[in-house]
Amino acid sequence: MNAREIHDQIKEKFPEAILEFNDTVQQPYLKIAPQPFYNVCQFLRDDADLDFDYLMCLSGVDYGDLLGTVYHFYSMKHTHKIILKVEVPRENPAIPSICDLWRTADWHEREVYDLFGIVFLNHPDLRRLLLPEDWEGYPLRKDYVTPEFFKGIPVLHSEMKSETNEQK
Amino acid sequence: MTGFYIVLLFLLTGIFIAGMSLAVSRILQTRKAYPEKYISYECGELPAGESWIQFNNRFYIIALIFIIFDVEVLFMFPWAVVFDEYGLLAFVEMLIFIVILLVGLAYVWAKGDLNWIKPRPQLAHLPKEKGE
Amino acid sequence: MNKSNLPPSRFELEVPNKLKTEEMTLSMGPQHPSTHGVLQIILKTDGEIIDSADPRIGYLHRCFEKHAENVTWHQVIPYTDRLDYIASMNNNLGYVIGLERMMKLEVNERAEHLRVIVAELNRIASHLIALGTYGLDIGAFTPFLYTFRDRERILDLFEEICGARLLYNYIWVGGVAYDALPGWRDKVLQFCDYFLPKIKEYNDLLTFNKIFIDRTANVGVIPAELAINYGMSGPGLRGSGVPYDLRKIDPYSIYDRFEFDICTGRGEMGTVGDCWDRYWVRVAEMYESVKIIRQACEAMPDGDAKETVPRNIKVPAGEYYMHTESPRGELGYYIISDGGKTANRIKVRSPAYSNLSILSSIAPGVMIADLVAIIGSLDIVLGEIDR
Amino acid sequence: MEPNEILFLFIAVATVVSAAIVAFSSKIIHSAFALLASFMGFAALYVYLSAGFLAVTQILIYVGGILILILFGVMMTHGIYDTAKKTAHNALSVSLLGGLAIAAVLLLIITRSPWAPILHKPFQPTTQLIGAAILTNYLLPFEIISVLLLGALIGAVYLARAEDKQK
Amino acid sequence: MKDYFRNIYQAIVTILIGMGVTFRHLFVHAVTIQYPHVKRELPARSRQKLFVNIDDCIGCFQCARACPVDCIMIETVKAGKDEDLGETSNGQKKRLHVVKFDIDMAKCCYCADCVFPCPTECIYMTPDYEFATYDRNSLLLHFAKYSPEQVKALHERQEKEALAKAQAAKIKAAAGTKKPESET
Amino acid sequence: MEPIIKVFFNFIPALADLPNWLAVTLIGVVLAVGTFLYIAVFTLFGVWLERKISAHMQDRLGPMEVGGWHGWAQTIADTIKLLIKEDIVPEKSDRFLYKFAPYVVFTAVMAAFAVIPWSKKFIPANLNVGLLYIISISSLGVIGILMGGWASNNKWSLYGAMRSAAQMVSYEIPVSLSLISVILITGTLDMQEIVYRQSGTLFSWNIFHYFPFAFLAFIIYFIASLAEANRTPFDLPEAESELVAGFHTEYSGMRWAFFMLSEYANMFVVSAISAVVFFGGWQAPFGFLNFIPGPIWFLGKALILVFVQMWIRWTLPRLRVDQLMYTAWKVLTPFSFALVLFIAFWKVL
Amino acid sequence: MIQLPSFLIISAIVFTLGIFTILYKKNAVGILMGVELILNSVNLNFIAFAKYVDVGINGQLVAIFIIILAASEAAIALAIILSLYRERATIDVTLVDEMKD
Amino acid sequence: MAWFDIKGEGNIFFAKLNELFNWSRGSSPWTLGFGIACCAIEMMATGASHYDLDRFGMFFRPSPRQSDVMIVAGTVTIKIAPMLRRLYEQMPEPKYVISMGSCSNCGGPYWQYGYHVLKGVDLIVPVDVYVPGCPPRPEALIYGILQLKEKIKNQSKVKNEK
Ligand code: SF4
Ligand code: SF4
Ligand code: SF4
Repeated sequence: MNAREIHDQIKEKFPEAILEFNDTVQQPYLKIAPQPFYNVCQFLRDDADLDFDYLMCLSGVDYGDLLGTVYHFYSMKHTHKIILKVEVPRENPAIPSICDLWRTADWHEREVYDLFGIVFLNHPDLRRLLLPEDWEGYPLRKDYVTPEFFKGIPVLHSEMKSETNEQK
Repeated sequence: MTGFYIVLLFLLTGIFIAGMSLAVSRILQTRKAYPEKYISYECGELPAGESWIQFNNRFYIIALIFIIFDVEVLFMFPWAVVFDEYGLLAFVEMLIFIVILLVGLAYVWAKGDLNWIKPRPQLAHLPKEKGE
Repeated sequence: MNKSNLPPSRFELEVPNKLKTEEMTLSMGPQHPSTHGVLQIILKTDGEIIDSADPRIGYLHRCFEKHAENVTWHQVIPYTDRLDYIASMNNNLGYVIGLERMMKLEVNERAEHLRVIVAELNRIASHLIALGTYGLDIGAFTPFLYTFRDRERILDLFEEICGARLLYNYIWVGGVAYDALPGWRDKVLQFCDYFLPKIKEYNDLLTFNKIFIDRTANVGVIPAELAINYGMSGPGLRGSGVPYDLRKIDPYSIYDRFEFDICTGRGEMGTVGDCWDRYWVRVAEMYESVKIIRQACEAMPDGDAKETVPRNIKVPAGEYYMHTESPRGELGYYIISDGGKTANRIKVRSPAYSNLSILSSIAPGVMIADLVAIIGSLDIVLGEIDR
Repeated sequence: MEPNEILFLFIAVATVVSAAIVAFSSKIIHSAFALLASFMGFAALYVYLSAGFLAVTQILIYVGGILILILFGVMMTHGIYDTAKKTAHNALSVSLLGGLAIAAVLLLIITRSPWAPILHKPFQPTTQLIGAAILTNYLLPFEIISVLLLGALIGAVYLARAEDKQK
Repeated sequence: MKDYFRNIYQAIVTILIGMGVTFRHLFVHAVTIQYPHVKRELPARSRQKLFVNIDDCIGCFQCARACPVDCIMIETVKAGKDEDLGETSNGQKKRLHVVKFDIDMAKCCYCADCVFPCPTECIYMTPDYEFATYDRNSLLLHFAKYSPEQVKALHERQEKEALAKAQAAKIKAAAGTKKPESET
Repeated sequence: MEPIIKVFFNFIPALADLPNWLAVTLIGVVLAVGTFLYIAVFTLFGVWLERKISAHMQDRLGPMEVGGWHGWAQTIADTIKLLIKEDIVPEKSDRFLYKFAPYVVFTAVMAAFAVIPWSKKFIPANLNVGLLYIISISSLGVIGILMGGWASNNKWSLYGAMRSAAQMVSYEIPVSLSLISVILITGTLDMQEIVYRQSGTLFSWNIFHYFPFAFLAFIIYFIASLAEANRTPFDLPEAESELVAGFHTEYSGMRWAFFMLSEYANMFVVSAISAVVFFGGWQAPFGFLNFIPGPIWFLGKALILVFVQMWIRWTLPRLRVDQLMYTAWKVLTPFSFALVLFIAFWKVL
Repeated sequence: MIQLPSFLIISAIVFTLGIFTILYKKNAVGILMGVELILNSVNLNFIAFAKYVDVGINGQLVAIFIIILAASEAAIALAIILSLYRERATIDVTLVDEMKD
Repeated sequence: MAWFDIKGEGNIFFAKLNELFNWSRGSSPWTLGFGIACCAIEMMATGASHYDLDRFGMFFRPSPRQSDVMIVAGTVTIKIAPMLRRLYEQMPEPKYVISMGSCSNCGGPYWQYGYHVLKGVDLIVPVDVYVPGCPPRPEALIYGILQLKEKIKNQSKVKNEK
């Protein structure tokens, strides 16, 4: 099944959900509204024709004024792929978690939460994953400023030796 | 008797030598004390909780079984020493003795006490079933 | 979506046969001989048996994705090296092919062949480390040194072709950094001849050793369903019997020209998807890699392999998800370009990341020694997990 | 005093003192390790009594078996952490009184009794004698012991494992 | 029961096979390279310490720009109009004083990205790896051949020239410019 | 009167003039110190040898630099270093037991050396229950390990200690039983006596004389003794990849060195027992080789067995706890029982 | 010469200490230790009599049987303690009375 | 401070003793097996057959209590820094640190944008030898170790004082 057919299938089931469909690019994608997203995903997984059982990748993206997540699905049986995108505003970003559908999403969502600050609703265990639990800020957002110290450990510190040498 | 005395001397000398070398080491070693050094090692992490907690009783059952067999083995030593003099009698007696205890071994074997019980892992956070 | 549908959190695992002993909370790692780097696993144990395992990662979070947004397209390549540092060639390859596809670039034949050869050599090198350290985890020290000994030969080949031993920065957009020197191909073939008997030696020493089989067979069984749902890939997934190998399924570079098999676990020593199967898939893949290398060496044309594009490339705006088969599985680069000199975002879907996440699900109920075996069989590289 | 006697005194004192530590130590784990010293002391005393085989048996069974069992028992049953701290004790005075009373009685008996005929048997290997004895005179007890051990084994294991059945 | 004995048999056999392998290796020649005594010759492409043939450097900043970790620090001063700095070995004219050419080998990731773009091929990696130190600052390699005084002098001159230029521009501007863009 | 004392009296007649107890004490102490020196030298040599052997099995060279020829001084340097290394007593440990554990472990093996017959005359303490004595004294080591592991108050140590104790007690049964099957043949517990019973040629050694049985007994004993000495594949108590360093995780400096010393001494002890019980002790394989003194034969036999232990260590992976127990209780114990009964039956016939 | 009474005295002292331990300790394992002390002291008596009184090897044999009984007793007792503990999470004997149910 | 430290000044015996001790320290530098990142692979390769650290009497101890040298091999991140520090502190005296590779020298390739990378391990533990390279090839590491030996040899006191 190609992307358009998949799109049609979803469209049929969830007429409201699709915000945008683009198959002119190299890898066609669907943009889904956040609210019906979980159900769309469930449909994607459980429908026998779609049968997307493999979540290849889940990435958070900072689009500038929006934050978003991108999902790459794959079906082992039908060997077709689809890309879903969800976009949410910068303030209080929240997207339904799909980690009970695909466990892959568990850690990936935690990572996105960690680095972008997008909250995944109903995620069972949404903690920071990569950074220390008490880290402040979301580093992969474009407007992130690296703190100077973290619990007394210098983060920015980098003894610019060329400068010190210059002074000599 | 003298033999045992020498054994005792070995024990005492062993303690003495160990003590001496530790004392010498104590004099020679560099010491620098700061509190972090005396934290228990736990792979770099701060130790969470005590390790003096009660332990799974698997090991304990093994020890229980062991002590019974240890006793049995103890009997077999003098028996083996005098075996030649008593021949068949000794053999039959020990056969009965061993067989009775082997029943014990068979029992614990059959009952699975020698196994390390491995509860089947419950995959508690499996994905949702289809159509759920 | 109601709450009851949710799986229990990983801290509420219900383990049957509750022995009334206190649980011991134990931190395995980050400095622990068998966590393959700086993985930390918080274990709750009951005697020797594990009640729950919670992997804590991030101790090697080196902010790759931040760097990728800040340095030029080409300068990202050295950083991709450092993701999965024991299979750098494969990392380069995935990223570079991604860029090439976005730019619709053609690469000349010789470079393609060279890429395949080095990538497969690197796969062997990586599997050798996996094998060796796995032996180490199980308690056998010698196989580790044997595999490192043979890996050193591959490194020599690499050093000759690109001057580095571990982080190569070799595969460049549009080609490769250096062309192979005259005699290099013969050396590769020589290595293949040398290497095959060595695999037998590992098998004698480790693979078919009864103790090793006892330690690994039927341990850490991952059913195929679960593996797919957890997004496992590579030998981890193939060990569970799923023939998912991107070199065949979604061929990139010139892999479609070569003949090789997808190795899957068949449960020869125990259950399909146990540690031994995952281990065995790696051994079998080394044979396949040798096959590929031989074919590629035969087919490699003469000519120039150097890159054909300027180094300060611009990538047309757009996005692409490029996935390749690294030794650990599906290595995906999700590249977003806005047409500038630097990437807008590069997300790495690292195979070991997904592979490791299954740990907390299969660990409960196994023994500490088994946990070590399971971690070893997943063959994780923290550089890639933490990025 | 003869050196032999000095040594004897030394051993006797060590035994008694370690037994006292067993009794008075507030940490159960220290009691357990004091028990080790006490057992060893007894083994040494057995040697004085020409019972080489018994001395070794003492170490094998008491130290190698019972003591390990006791240590395991301590480690299994209690949060050892609690035991490392003070364990609860019954009233010292009452216990002491009881102990002293018994001591008095015993000492009275020992000192008053006429231990007249003293034999001087030389030190001799006893293993053969013991082996012979269990195959002849003590045949029945010997076989009974095996049944007893069987019972103990099954009983102990059953008790220790009972939990698995409950759940 | 059959399994039980087969397992024991297999265990014994495989253990013996394994022991055979290790025993054979007892007599295999060791592969160890006894490093401080035997130094293996590294392949020509080996990427270790960087070296800059400063005489050939034209100060074009290509290498610094290519470096992903920004560990090359170059400072140049324009040569005076009448100054002749000579030529590089491949015949390029040098127009800049390279007053500072520092490479921080402590930061360098040995990727050799800087080597390729150099127009005069004066920066390259050598197979020299023996430069572990007690002091990190000695990992900062200085290649420029100018003494501080010279640098100072050059800077002063440059400043002066810049000043002169600015003044000239001012005069020009005062004179009523027609093409202000060309100035910037 | 112990034979060794007579030897001393012969050598130094002045000793005989001393009061007997003093002479015996002096001799005993000298012997003990000598034994300690031997243990130390053996450990130094053994560690070095192990490193060399393992290295060569792994296509490398092992210690090469320290001291010149093949790094012979390597272990000496290690020892000196350990001597001047700080030893740390973790704050949460049970200080007394923590400090005392190495003594117990060390003296246990030290005491085991007392009954090893080096030659016809040279056996420090000729106990008539020698074999049983060695078996029983080794259980003291278990206590020491349990003590050290527990007192460290470290989780890995506790695991190591627990495993160690369970392992050593389990394997004590097969060890004893396989030795009993030999006692059945020789009819004595006296170490020296056992050696005497095997005099003659190679073929009167127990292992060859009673070929299939004694050989089986030897195999069982050897496997079990590997476990008793905590060697691979039974090195679970200190399994690096699982338990960091096992029961001695927290020990450092000299205290740790004593654990190591005991471990190597233990290796020697178990090998020495095999040499005595199965390989004719200090006897030469053939009469005409008698000119080579007994201790050399004895040492040679023991060292070959030590070598086999090392060889196994560098070949095999490690067992898991339950497999360890399986091997002990379900393989070795039934087999050794069967063996004992079989030998007894065969002797009755 | 070391005579019989010296052993008897040692034995008596240890016996007393054993009794005292039983009375004093609340911890069931501690009580077990007291029992072991008592058994040991009794053993010492038997062996002493075996040497100094003409009872042949019998004294030692009785001692062996006692040791064996002690081993079985320890095994059983500790198993009981363990199951007791499992039921009530305590091995304080003073609290054990409450568990008649 | 022990008695001979004071008495030992200028005494030939103590000088010799000092030499002996330093020799022993330098000859058996046991390493804490603590690999962090890519450099750890090269560290392992150094320990493996081709380069064989065992030749210098060096082998990897899993527990810090028994090790003398800590080779910081890899990128030290903020998250692991406290643990690294703790491990260092848990090592008994005398102890040495080798910083292996660019990352532990000063953050290496991550010094600029690495918001989670410690810029040089010398910020948290005192480093004795810096081995440059990314990763340093095994010979370079061995060279670094030889440098460390040299340094240990020239320690002044009987007691370790850097
Ligand atoms: S080798 Fe790479 S990191 Fe080093 S200076 Fe050159 S470009 Fe920069
Ligand atoms: S690229 Fe070459 S010429 Fe240009 S500044 Fe760098 S070293 Fe000098
Ligand atoms: S210095 Fe280089 S090789 Fe070493 S850890 Fe850092 S990036 Fe990896």
